[in-house]
Amino acid sequence: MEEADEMVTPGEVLGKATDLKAGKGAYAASHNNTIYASLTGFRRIQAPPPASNDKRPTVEVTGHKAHGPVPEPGSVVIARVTKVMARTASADIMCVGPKSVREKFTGIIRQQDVRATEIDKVDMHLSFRPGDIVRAVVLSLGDARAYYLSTAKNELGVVSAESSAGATMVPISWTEMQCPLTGQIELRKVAKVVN
Amino acid sequence: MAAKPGSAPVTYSPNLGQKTRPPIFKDNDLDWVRPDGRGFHQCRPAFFRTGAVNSASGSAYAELGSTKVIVSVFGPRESKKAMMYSDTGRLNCNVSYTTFATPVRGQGSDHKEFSSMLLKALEGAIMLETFPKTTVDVFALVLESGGSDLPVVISCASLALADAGIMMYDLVAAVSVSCLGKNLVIDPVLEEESYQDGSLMLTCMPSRYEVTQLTFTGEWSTPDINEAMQLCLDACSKLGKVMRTCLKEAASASQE
Amino acid sequence: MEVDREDGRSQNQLRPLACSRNILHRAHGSASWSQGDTKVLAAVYGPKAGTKKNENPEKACIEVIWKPKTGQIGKPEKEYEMILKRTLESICILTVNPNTTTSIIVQVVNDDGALLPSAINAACMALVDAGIPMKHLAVAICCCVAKSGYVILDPTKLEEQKMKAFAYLVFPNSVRSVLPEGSLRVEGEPIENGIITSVTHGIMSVDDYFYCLERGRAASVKLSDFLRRNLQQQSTDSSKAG
Amino acid sequence: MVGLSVGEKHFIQGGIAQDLRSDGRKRLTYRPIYVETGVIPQAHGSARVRLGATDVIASVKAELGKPSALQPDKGKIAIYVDCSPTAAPMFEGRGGEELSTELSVALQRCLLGGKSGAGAGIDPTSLVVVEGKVCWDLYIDGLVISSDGNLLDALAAAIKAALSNTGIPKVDVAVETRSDEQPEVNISDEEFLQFDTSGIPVIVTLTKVGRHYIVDATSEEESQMSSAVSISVNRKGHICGLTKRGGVGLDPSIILDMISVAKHVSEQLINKLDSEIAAAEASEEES
Amino acid sequence: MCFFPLFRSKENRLTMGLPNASGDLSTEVEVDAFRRLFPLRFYEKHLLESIRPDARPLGRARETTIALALAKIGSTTMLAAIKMEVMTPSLETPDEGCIAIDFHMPPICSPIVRPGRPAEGAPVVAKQLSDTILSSGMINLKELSLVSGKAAWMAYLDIYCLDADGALFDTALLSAVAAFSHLEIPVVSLNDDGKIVLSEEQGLSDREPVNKEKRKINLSSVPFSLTCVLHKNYILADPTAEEESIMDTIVTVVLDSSSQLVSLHKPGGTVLAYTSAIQDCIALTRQRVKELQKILEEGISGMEVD
Repeated sequence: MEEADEMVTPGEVLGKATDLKAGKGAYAASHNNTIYASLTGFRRIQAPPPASNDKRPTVEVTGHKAHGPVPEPGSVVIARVTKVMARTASADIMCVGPKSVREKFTGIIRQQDVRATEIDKVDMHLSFRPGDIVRAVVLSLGDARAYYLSTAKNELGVVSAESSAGATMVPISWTEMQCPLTGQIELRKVAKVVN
Repeated sequence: MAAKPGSAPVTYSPNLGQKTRPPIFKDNDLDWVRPDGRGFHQCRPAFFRTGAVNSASGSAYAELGSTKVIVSVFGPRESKKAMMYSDTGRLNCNVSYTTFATPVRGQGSDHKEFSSMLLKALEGAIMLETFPKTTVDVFALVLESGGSDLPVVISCASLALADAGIMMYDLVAAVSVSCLGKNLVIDPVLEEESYQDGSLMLTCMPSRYEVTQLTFTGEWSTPDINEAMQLCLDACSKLGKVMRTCLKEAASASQE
Repeated sequence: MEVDREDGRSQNQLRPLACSRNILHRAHGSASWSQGDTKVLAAVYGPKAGTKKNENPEKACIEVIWKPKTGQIGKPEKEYEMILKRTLESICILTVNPNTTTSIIVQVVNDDGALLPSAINAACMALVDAGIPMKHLAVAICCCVAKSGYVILDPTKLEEQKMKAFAYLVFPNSVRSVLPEGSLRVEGEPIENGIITSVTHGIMSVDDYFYCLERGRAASVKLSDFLRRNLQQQSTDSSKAG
Repeated sequence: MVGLSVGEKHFIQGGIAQDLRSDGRKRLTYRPIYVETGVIPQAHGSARVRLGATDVIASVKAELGKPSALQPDKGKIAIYVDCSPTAAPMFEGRGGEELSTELSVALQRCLLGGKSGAGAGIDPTSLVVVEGKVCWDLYIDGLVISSDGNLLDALAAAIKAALSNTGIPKVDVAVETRSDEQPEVNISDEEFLQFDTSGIPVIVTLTKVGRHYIVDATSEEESQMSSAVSISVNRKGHICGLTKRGGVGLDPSIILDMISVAKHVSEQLINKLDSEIAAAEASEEES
Repeated sequence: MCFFPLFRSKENRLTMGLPNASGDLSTEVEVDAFRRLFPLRFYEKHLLESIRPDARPLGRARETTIALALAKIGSTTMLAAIKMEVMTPSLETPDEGCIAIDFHMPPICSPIVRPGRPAEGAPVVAKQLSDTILSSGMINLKELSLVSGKAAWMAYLDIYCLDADGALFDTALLSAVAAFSHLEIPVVSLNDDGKIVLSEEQGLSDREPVNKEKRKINLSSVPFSLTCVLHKNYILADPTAEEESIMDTIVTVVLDSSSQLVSLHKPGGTVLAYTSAIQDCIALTRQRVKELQKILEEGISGMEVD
């Protein structure tokens, strides 16, 4: 059940916390238990899931212009490798989920996060090269500089790489990619395509 | 070619007449009219528009009388390398003037404290915890300084933040009052500010009816304070309405 | 039509050229270049590891520092730095040393006209001396257009000021190819006709500009020959390898 | 920042709620205040003020200058605060700079009055020697030696003390030369003029912790604040300036209440401070 | 297990994402990602269809508007202002005024500019602007003279970039030209102590104004410019910031109203410009000059109406 959408802006009262739950784009103020909007958009009422014992419907603000995506722990990102060092590879996060970011965020793949098995035997230089496009998952917000990324899953790793000859290489195993021009084989932590 | 590199001749502006304070303030204030003919408790008509700058995540343009400002919001984006890790988001503000904003060329530089005052007025209204570790930058440029610059910048900035889709507890509206002799005049113009005896700036979240920032200068009696604050609060709630309609128009326009 | 120039040169005649390389010992590569009384030193440091921010780490980064004869640098020098940077970037092979920075310091010793072209020639020779991988050399020349429309090459400072307009032009050096004649042509023009950099100042007709191009290209062949000879003769007697 | 355990936090908040603070004070009582004047001989006036472990110095220097074209009948007064990195770890680097500017701006706002000079602690017109030509420029410097909260109140007190300690040399002007020339002045080294400091306000900072507010908060207590309001009040009980700190919004009625509380508190503070200053001056005479 | 390079499939789907094709959102998102990751491939796909991502043909400039001294090309926006101050002319040129031109990129205009240090590009654009404006002879500095040897106008032209999306020089030059064509010089007169004062303000009606007839600057041979990027054999007129960043060969041609060449600026770049390319750029600029002249005239007349 949905009621007529009205446009609201941040700070506008959406209802009382006693008879509504605050969904996304809304918040409940404890001091006067009132629910306010925190974004510009349409006020929508969602009926509570029949299972839940809390019978309050949820009010949320939808259809607003959201700010650019920001990486969060657990989100799958697509990043371009910029530097490869002995123990880490740094990469610029270009997409969070299917959305491209407005400005890049810096991420780091540490040696122990490259693959699930034999993590002590990982050679960074045989896993990534600068310019590679990798699919990775955000482990944590990381440190002051970078987000910590992991490629330790089959479907994670290099999804696109150029050979030294400058051609887009074809993956031939989960550790190898081949240059269509020269036939030369280069080593990578290759991602299995999910489909 | 005619260019004279290096040589910077001393120049002066021919129209800089001695600004002297009109005598009328001494006693019979009441027959005095404001430079722009407004009533003492009447604000200048406010014009707002969001989405002024495409390169920014959000932006707004504000025009009150001859006071014209643009505010751009960038982010949430990667914090500068220098900064240490933090679980909550950061707000970073900067206010600057164009060289032609002020009557005397390049005078706008003497507003260094504005950046920190903008920050203080806004930070209480933004849900910093919604963008951990990243920074939201709020940059303001005063195109023309026509008085009440800081309040206009603050209101405009909160619109720009809303336009950027940054989560906020409420908008922030700001108004200032000048004390001239026995009179309280709201939303003063540059000329009035130049000879004011005192000033009061109030920034608040109109819907939550909370003050985020309040500053006085000059000498104030309690009744004056009560009156001035009430004036500002009323003006802010009016201003808030104008800001909300601006946001709604923009949003419904983007729906098409 | 004949024009007499202060120094008695013909209008297409360049001033005496001089270039010596490997003149500084602490730099990885260096060269001094002079055309008449205009003299420029160039020193190359690098490739050093890492690139500055806002630079693509997948490529080698080139930075140019311009040191004027006197005083500190202003807007004109900043423009020179930008033009040099972009010109040198376009002749170097940047994919060979990714994520490195090569700095070129250009020191003006004396400016008697055609300063930027001299600086470009000097920098180019210094890069060769440092053994930085390059697609080809760049040769830079200055053409001046007089009120009456004739064009003179490689002007002195005095001539530059008297002329109504001038153009700084940079071309690839003419190549002696092992491949059969014409195989290196792009849309009917030999590679060395392509403009790497063009900077003009003052008003001229479009035809004047193309006339400058023609003259400039002719002169660039002479310059290329000079460079080639200079390189051959020094690479034989220079102790420095690469 | 002060690192506090949850227990400590509760202890502080609880104490404040019960009007019995960790150091035994009530919500609206100041720590004992010690004033020492003439601590910097080179300055025209100086004073040191201690509030518990908070320790600040203010100094006044006067130089002859030229009034600004826009305000020919006024001298110029500059207030600058420096937070010495030795005072607290967070003063190192930019943190210190930001706090310094924040304090400087707050003090200027509270002590220098409006653009016209109305409500100023020191009447800027009293600094003029020859209108439009010669005036005294006052440079007031505050230095934070050690910080245990409530810096603003302490600095304001120190500045008030320093100014009442200040003697400005008498200046006599040679007969007017030409309208466009700077007149000759000669600065006497015997006769000094004193300021009338009775009009200089004190600053009372009310720090809101939980639902209550307290005066003269220690840095531990400040670490628990939701917001703070600094109000400068003069003898007449007029408000000469106000600054809010801390992001959280406040209900207007609370602010008005804070103002009236500040007025009430300021009376004792002014009296206490004046007597302390008098005592300090006296002891300086003897030594 | 099977392997496929992730973006093969997407490249094929990309064509559906093209502006001319039916915009199906589900693919749009992926196109957006593809564009971010492989900008060059993305563009070359469009160039093959000789259309640009914003649906422009290669040779077409973006929508251009002028209001007073505010110039907009696409979303690139420039505001120019002239402040007239009085100076004592130099001894070499006793009856010439002076023009000081500066170009600013405040932090509001682009995510890459941060407060504090100025944007690296700005001083270079400033230099190009003052070279172009001063060498174009658009303004006769003698017109800025007030009292020979005693007083002349110093015109401070400050151009602010409010929104940066490519073709900065073109937009800045346009706003500068607009600013000069709107410039109104106040009537001033010389007072007793040799200072220039506004006639009306000082009530010096008795005093003879020194610049009665010089209320406006008349502009001769106005310069207009067009920036193009070269990529392979393609020429893209009026590039956006994205286009400038991924195709690094930039050519800026400035022609004046009598189609004389004021400047031809090509600072390096991977593509060599052959005679034909230069000719094409100049031809495109010729067309552009006509457009801009029209827009400018409309802008001015539009102002004079109200």
